[in-house]
Formats: sequence, structure tokens, C-alpha cells
Amino acid sequence: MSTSNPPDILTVSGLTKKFGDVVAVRNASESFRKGEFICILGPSGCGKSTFLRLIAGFEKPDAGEIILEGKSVKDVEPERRNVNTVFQNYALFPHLTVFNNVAFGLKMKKTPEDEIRRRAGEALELVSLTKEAYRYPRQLSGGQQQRVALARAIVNRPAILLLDEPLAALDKNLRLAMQDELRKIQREVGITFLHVTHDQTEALVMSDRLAVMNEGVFEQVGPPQEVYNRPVNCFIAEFLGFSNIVEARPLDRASLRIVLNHSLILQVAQKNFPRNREKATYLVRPEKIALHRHRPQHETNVFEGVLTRLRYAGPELECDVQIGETKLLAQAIGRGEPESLLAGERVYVHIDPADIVYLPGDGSS
Amino acid sequence: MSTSNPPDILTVSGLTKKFGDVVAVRNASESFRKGEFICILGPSGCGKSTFLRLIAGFEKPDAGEIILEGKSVKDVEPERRNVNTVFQNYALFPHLTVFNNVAFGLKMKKTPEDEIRRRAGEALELVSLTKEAYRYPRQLSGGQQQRVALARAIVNRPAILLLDEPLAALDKNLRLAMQDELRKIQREVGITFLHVTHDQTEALVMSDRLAVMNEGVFEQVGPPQEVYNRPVNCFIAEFLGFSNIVEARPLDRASLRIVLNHSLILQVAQKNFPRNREKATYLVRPEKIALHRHRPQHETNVFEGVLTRLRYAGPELECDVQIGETKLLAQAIGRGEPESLLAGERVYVHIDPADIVYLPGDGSS
Amino acid sequence: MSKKDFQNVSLTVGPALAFLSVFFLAPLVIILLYSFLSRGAYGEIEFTFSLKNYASILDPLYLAILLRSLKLALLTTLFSLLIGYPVALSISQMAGKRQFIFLMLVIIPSWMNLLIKNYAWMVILRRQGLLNTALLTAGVIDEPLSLMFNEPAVLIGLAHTYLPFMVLPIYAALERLDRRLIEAARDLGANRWQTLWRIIFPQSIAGVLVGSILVFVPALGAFITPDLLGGANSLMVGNLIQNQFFQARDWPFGSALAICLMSMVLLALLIYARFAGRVGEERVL
Amino acid sequence: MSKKDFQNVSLTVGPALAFLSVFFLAPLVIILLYSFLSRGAYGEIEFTFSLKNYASILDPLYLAILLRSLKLALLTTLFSLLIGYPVALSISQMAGKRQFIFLMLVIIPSWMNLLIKNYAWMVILRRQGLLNTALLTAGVIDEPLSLMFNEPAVLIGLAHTYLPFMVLPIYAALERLDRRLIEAARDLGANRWQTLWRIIFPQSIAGVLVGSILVFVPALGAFITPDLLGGANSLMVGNLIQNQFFQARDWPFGSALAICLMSMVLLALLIYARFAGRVGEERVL
Repeated sequence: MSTSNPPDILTVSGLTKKFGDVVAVRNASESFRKGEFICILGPSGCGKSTFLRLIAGFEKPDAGEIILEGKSVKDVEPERRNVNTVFQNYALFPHLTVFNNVAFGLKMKKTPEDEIRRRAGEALELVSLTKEAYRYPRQLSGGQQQRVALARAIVNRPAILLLDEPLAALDKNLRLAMQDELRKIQREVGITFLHVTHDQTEALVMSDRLAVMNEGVFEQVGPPQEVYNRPVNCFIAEFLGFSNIVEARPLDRASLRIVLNHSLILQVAQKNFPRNREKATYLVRPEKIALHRHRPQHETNVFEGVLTRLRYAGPELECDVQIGETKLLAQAIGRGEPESLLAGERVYVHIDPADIVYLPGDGSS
Repeated sequence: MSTSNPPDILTVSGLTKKFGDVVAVRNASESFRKGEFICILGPSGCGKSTFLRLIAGFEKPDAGEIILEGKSVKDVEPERRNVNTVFQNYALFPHLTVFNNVAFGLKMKKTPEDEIRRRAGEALELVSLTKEAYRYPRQLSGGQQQRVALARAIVNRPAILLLDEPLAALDKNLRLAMQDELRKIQREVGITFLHVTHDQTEALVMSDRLAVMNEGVFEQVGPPQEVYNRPVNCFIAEFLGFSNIVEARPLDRASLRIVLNHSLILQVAQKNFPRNREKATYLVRPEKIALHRHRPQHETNVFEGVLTRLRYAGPELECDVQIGETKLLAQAIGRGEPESLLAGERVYVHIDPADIVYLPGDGSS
Repeated sequence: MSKKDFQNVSLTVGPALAFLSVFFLAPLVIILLYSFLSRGAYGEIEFTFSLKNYASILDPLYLAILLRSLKLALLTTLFSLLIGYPVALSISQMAGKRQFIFLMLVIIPSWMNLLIKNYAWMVILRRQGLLNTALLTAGVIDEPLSLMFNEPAVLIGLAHTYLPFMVLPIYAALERLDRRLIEAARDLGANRWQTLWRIIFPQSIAGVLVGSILVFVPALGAFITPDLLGGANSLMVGNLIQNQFFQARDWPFGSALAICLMSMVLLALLIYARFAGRVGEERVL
Repeated sequence: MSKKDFQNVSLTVGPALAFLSVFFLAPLVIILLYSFLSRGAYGEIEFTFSLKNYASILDPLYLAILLRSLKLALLTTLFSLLIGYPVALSISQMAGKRQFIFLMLVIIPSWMNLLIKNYAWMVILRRQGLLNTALLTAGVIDEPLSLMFNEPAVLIGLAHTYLPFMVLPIYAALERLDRRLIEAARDLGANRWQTLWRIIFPQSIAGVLVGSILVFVPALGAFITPDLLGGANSLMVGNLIQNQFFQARDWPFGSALAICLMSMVLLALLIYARFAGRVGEERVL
């Protein structure tokens, strides 16, 4: 890690948690930096919520270490850890007003009355709920309750804010708006956000770094574009969106050519040429496959195929293309030439060599 | 309606239902043909479920007529109407086995024992649940329960099958798979499906005809591509996806040019030129806006702008472009030139005249 | 915070809990022990182990009373079910405000003291009571009928006392019932009675079972109602126990009768648990 | 099928319902009417309207009994709450299987007949009872103590009888409590006792109120326990009513006392409804 980066604020190493025979978190090691917005993405039951609960202190790890701001907090009670949580269904105290919910943490720390009033007021202003201060949680909409939960956590100025699927209960439009608002607030307060979600688009759009978790293991951690475009294995490729996963054999290292299904010869980029001589697994994202009615000139990797099926889904067009024995899914935006294509038509498929991505984690044995 | 079309199986006219002061369905008139797959799409509370319940007979209309297979069923009890419903949370009978759930309708009609066994068996085969026949609903997964609900309704061979958000409770991947399966089954049995949903993509992908409902009124009914590309008003435009809604004034009928924001001159297609001389409302779908680094040649409607913001959401790229005083949202697929663009860059925007859609339902006063 | 983690708090109330287990179980243990002792000549306890108290229960006189108790408790349960189910169904189908009023009509009298309820029945049923007076005045009868001090009077008194315990669980089960199941049955061609019998009733079995046990158990041990409304020929086991402790002063025999009563209650609970378990299997959804 | 639509079925059970309203309300009306009549010289009823029964209640002797009933009922409620809350909390924090066992320990004895429970206490507390025998044998005392026939004995008997009605609603409220609220409190820096006092207790107030009313109402009308465990100095209003109907044969005065008792119960219910309403406002979420 370069010295220009902000310092690490949280480091876990070898963190493991079992429930009976089920290993929820398996030997997790990772560092998180000050001010980062990290999304932990994974299918339900992958251990992402347990990971958050280990950091918060609601669960005790079976093995491993948690270093928060340079000190081990493995055996520290939740109320003595400098982290706060935004719960999935907010867990607002129903018998307290919005103001008293937000002030709860400060009161527990015996903060002076006037400082409580000032800081809780600021937190409510941050989430635009100043006017609702003396309402009860049940009198608020879902989005407002979500903002109270955020203010209640942020007001304590934790080293890390843990967010456990905070947007899952909101409907689509509100969720989109809250995604923007959460990012905006995170930039304003500069606290590290550890945001757990199972929504791929949400994770891709919001995170500085994206950690994909599966069966208790961090499979890949990196900037979202990198994880989307260069996943390390099939699971990540398929979990993050539609994909064509194909098996291929290297043909010729000099011309960087590989063979698909014993028939289709493709040129790939240098970095995507398989390391070994046996078969390798490749990913081609559907949106990387261009369809043309006329054969494109001066391009490599152009094939003739038949458009077997069209699926019209609003802005996008999903197309099944049959090239010899190979069937590929292509995705185009509903504009210009692709929109005019018809099912059954002959089309020319063009795939840029750089878009044929080698998956090192699979089939390279 | 041309004579080559299948006959109408259901016609409603002037159908109105009030709950107290709230008008849930307002003067709805529409015909549905034999074998059609119709999606009724609308936001929650728009009256779409009430419409379904009126057809099923669970609610009595305050006014209007329901003609099913040529006969009025307005005053017919639900058990005597030749329609069946697939309920949102399936409403399977928990104390009956899968087989007895499916056989329930036939038993009520005093069908002979062996015919019940044959037809229920066929229905279970249709939904691939033959092996689960003697299980109880709680022993099945959500997707399997959904298929039992479908079999239980289809086995009665109704004139119309009513589906009340049957996929809403399933998770994303299962929902996509069930969309395909529902369409496949509908083609096999040839029954008219009236499918209520609030999911835009689901409605666009599944329907032969799409009926958009808002505040108790059918706002637009037509093939899904037509409704998406040529919505009649702002509500439909915005409900069906991201959109740029702009106000414009006609400039010159001969050259079909209009003026946006007093500054941007656009050429539109003949059919999209406003009927009147005052301002009109236009829709440009974000995916119809092409972005280029270099000025495209031989094209109309090309403007220079600045890319103010990029949002990376997996396969798609969402871009805010500022052209003078006009801000537009453009959507591109993450491939080739658009993917290489950077925020802050100067770009050329190209909009095909045919993609600037006049909304007759708004602002044409 | 995990459950395990919270046991620090549990520890602090642990003693209270231990104390309570004793508090709850002690009477049971004492009665059990006493039931194996004997009565001395002057009503004192002789501390010698014997089974003769249990043998005495087999006396035809006592057996008849035990069987009568069982019969009256079962009839009370059946009677309550037959009246209670339609009432619960009818209330569950009402609109919000009416529903509340009728629920209150069922609940509030159950707050009324048992004594008062029974005395009111005495006012109605006794020789110079309201019913006889009315019938005499109307000339339907020439001399007062013996409406009290018989088994039907006990049955009326018991059913009146315990009916709310039958209505409320059935009502609760019917309220929990997913209304869409009713719609689904109608949608599939079932008329109202078919829907009631094939869908609504099976789905409310759990409430029927709870209601039955809530009526049967206290009815079996009733002693005030048979004391006030029943005569010498309508004694129940509760009266017998009361009599042994208070008048006959044979505490060991009274204890044996009490253990016998509790065994019958336990048996009823086991039968209930068995049924409830079977119903539960089909209802867990 | 809409609720309205189902009223065809309701109509068919409508008569049953009407019959029941009478069945439930009749005793109340009769008692109310009787309370304004007078007792004749030989215990017969004189059909003349008078308020003198209510005036008699103001006699210091009767007033003292009413006040004692109120005091004992309130103390029973308080006592049950102080013991019951920690027990309910402790059970609610246990793991599944242990929780079930302890719940059963609380519930099963409540099935035990009231008579048997009270006799068991008599066995323990009376002059030749277990406690005195034990203390005498141990040489702690020289002659038997008078442990029975006083108010504390009645209090113990009542608390023992009604404690489960306090524990169960509190337990139910604590079980319903969203565990994430506890985690949220800890997360925000509250220690275990702060969490208990500021989050758990306020969230279980509804259970405390239900439990209190379920203990207070029957305790106020109790007559068997004060009869068996209390002496002449520990009579409660229930005994007084029983006495008027049975020994004194002054039915009108007994009815007036019954109306008086029911008014007190109604008052308690109104106070409860008021509190519950206020708590409900903050709990409806």
C-alpha cells in the first residue's frame, strides 16, 4: 500500500466465525482505509452480515483478530467499540422521539446537555429532518426512518459506520435517491462506511472499493469497475451481471489466438492469453458483443451468426446469437442499428480482443 | 378490430369501483382477446388489483359492465365465473397436499374421480411438480408454491387466468426464470392471461399487450414496444424508465424544427411536430442519446456539450451532459467509445430526429 | 447481543427463578406426599405410607362422582363449542366497530365474579325464581318447577362461566385466517358452505382445541357451580375434595382425590398436545 | 369475498348471537335490578325500589372490608409484578429448550385447582403444619406460630394463584421485543442495565399493564383464598357477597355489594384502557 493513501482504520486477520457446523466467516483478512466507502456484496447467507456483526461486537469470533484504530477490539463489548451500526430495518426506539433517538448515544456517553442539543441538531440537519425532531418513528415514512437511523449512528462520530442493507426495505425510486444521498453524506462527514448489500447495481454505483463475498470468503476486493470487468472467477462474473462463460484452448501464443468449442478462433489481448496449455475459462459480457447487419471492415474477431431470439426490455435489447455451435447472449442499447434487427436475421458479431476476459480462478487446473 | 384477430373473450365497459371517497377504478373500458398475454402495469394503489378483483368477482362494481365470453357476469358469484386467479402470496390451502390443492376446483365441480386424477396429474406435469404431489405447501420452495398456484388455477381451464403480482415474492434470478416459464405455459395452454404487476421490465418483457394504469384509469394500452417508445404522456414516459422530458416550441413547420429552452434548435420527425403553435412536451429516452468524442459527420441534431458526471452501473453507463443551459441524461452501453469517456470531457451529442417523441397528453393545451 | 451473552443478567435473577420453581412446585409435592398418608381418629395425620386412599377412590360412590365430573366437563365443552363456534365465526366476519362491541359483550361478563354469575342463575332458576314466577303468572304451569339442583342446571352454569374461553381462541384463529384462502376457495368454485367446511373450519382447528382445553380443564375441577346450582345428586369431584379437607377432615384422602383430578387434567393436556402436534404439522406455514 | 358479502352466513348465526348477548348480559341486569329491592323479614324479596342497600355499604364495617379488598388486591398486583418481571425477563432470555421447560413450570401449576393450591398452603402454614413442625423440630421456636388466618397468608395465597397471569403477558411482550433494539442500544453505548431500564422495560409496559389487570381484577373479587387462609379479620368483599347470598340471605344487599365490586373492576379497566391507550400510541409501530 503506497504511503500517499490514508491510514488503515480497520484490519481483520484470519477472522473466523462458526454457527454449529456452518462456517459463516472463514479466515477473512482485509484492511480498510480511513474515509473509504466500501460495499460488501454477496448472495444471502454468504456471511456478509455476520462479518458486520463481528466488527460491531454482536458476535464473538472463533478465531482471528480485529484491529480498530490500531487496537485489538476482539474482546471489547459492543458499547465500548468506536463503531456504530445502521440496522436493516433501522431498529429505531419506538418509544423515543426522533431527537431522543439521535441523542441516545450521546446521553449514554454522559455528554453535557447543551452539546447533545447542538450535535443532535447538526446530525438532524445533515439528514434534513430538523422539522421532524419531536415526532415518533412510526410517524415517519420509510425513507425518513432510514435517515433517522443514519443520524443516530453518525452523531457519535464513530471510526467506522456499519450499514446492514439499509436500503433494502425502500422502494425503487426512493432507493435510488438514498444511494446518492448516502454517498453525499459520507463525503461530507469523511467517516469510513462499510456497507453490506445484496444488490449488484447498488454496490457498483456506490462503492470506492467493492468486496465480493461468497460462502464466508472475500472472493475479490477492488474498485467496482475492475471487479465487474475483470472478475477472478465464474461466481463473481455471473453474480455481477449477465455473462457468457466459455471454455477455450490456446491455439497460438504468437498471434494470441484461442479456440472456442473446437471451431471458433478468437484473438485475445496479451494479458488474457492463458498461462497454461490446457483449456481455460473466459468471460464475455453480453454488452461487449457488437451486432452488425453488414460485415464490419478492418476488425478482428468478426463472425457470422444468426439472431435466434430478441427480448425487448425497455432501454436494452437482449439477443441470442448462434455462431456455429456456439450460442452467445448479446446486449445492445435500443438505438440505431441494433434496434432495427429482427429475430431470424443473419448478423455479424464483433468482439474486441480486450473484452474476452480470462478467469484465472476457474478451469485453469 | 380486424376479423383476422381472435375473438374478444372479455370486455369491460364503464367499470367503476369506489371505496368510500376513493375511486379505485374509474370508468374503465377495454377488450381482451382470446389467447392474449396482457400485463396491467401501474404504481401501487393505482387500482390494478381492484380491477382484477372486479373481474374475479371478489368486488362488486359500482357501475359498468363485465362481459365474459359474451355474457354479463356483473352479478355472478365468484364460484360461478369461468375465471381463476393466481394470488400474490399464492393462497395455497395449507392443510391440503399439493395434489388436493390442484384437485380442489375439480372436486367442487363434482368431476368424476378418475378425471380429477388425470387432469390434476397433467396440470402438475405442466409445472414439473409430479414428484411433489403428496407434499404440503409449506414443504415447498417459493418458486414451487408459485407453480402449484398456477396449476391449481389452470387445471380448471378458465376462460381467463388472472395473475395478481404472482412473481413479486420471488428473488431476482427465480423471478427471471419464472417470467420465461409463465410465457411458455401460457403459449402451451392458450388461455388469456391477465397479469398485474408493478415491475416495468417484467411487463415489457412478458406482455403481448401492455395496459398502463394510473389513478384508476387505463392511460395507454398497446404493444409494449409502442408504449415504451411512444408514451402518450409524461406519467407513462417516466414510469416506464429513465427519461428526459423537455418543453419546446415549434420554430418552422417546413424544416420540422423546434426550439428547446430558447436556445437549442432540434429537427424532429414529421409525426412528432407539435399540432399547435404553443409549447409542447417532448420525451428523449436516455439510451437514444449518442455521445461521441469527435463531431459526427452528415448527421442532423449534433450539439457540443460537456460530460458533467458519469455513473458506472455494470453494463450501463449513465452520463449527465450539459449543452448550454440544457442538461440531458444519456445512457450508453459499456463498450467501445462511450466507455473511454471521462467526466469533464467535451463531447458531441447526437439525437436522431425520430427519437424526439411528442407527448400529446401533456402541455399541448 | 446474543442470548448467551445476556446470561449475565439471567444470573442475577436466577435465584428468583429457583425460588419460584419451588413456589410453584411445592404445593404439588406436598399434596402428592399427603396422599400416601392416613387420617388419624381425630383428623390428625398419621405418617405411615399407604395406598389405601387410592383404593378408597374405587368405591362405587366416589367413582360415580368422578364419572359424573368427566361427563359434565365433556358436555360443557361440547355445549360451549356448539354455541361458541358460530358466535366466533359471526364476530370474525363483522366490520371493525361492530366486531369490537360484540367482542366486548363476550369478554366483559367474563370479568364478572364467578359467585355473582352463579347467584344470578339461582335468582332465575330457583323455586321462587324469575322463570317460575313468569311461568306461573302466564299460567303455563300450576306449581313451581324444580329447575335447580340437577345436572342441567350445573351444565348451564358451567357453560355460562366458560363459554368466553371457547369463543376467544376460536375467534383469534379465525381472525388469523388468511382471507385470501376464502377468496381462493370461492374462486375455485366452492360455495359458502363448502368454503366454511373445507377451508375455514380446518384452519381454525387449533383454536377449537385450545378453546376445548380451556373449558374442559376448569369445568372438570369446578366446585362452586355444582355447590350452588347442583344438589346432592350433582356433586362433582371438586366438591368431594372440598368436603374431605373441610368437613370430613380427611386430608390424606382429599389429597389422593386431588392427585386423581390432576391426573385427569394431565391426561386431557396430553391428548390435547397430541392433537395440537398433529394439527400443528399441517399449520406451521 | 368482502366482509359485507359474507353477512349471508352471519345472518344464519345471528339468532345465536342475539341469544348470547342476553345469556351474557342477563345476569348483570338481574343483579342490577335486585340491588334496588329489599329483603323481607324471612329472606324473601320485596319489590319496592330503594337505595338503602347502597347506603348500607357506607357502614364503616363494610367500608373497611372494601378498602381491605382494594389494599390486598393492589399488594398482590405489586408483589406479582416484583417477582414476575425478573422471572419473565429471565425466561425470555433463555435458549429454546430451557425456555420451554421454565415456561411449563410457570404454566402447569396454574392448571392446578384453586382449592388444591390453597389447601397446600394450609398444610404448610397451619398450627400443626409443615413450617411450624420444621421450626419446632429445629428448635428455632418453642411453640407453634400463628402463620395462618391473617392478611400476609391471604397475600401469599393470592400471589401464588395469580402470579402466572403476571408472568405470561410480560414474557409475551418481551418475546415480541425486537432483539435489534437491544443490539442498537448496546451499539450506541448503553450497558446492560441502561439497556434494560431505557429500552427493554419501556417496550414491555404493555405486558406489565395486561399482567396487572389480569392479577388485580380476580384478586379483588377473590373469596375462596381469604375464606381458607384468612380469618375473620381478613375478609374480602367476595366473602361478604357470598355471606349475604348464602348465610344472611339478604339477596338485595348482596346484589348491591356485587354491583359495587363490579364498579371497582370497571374503574380498574377504565384506568387500564387509559394507560394502554397512551402506551399504545408509542407502540403501534
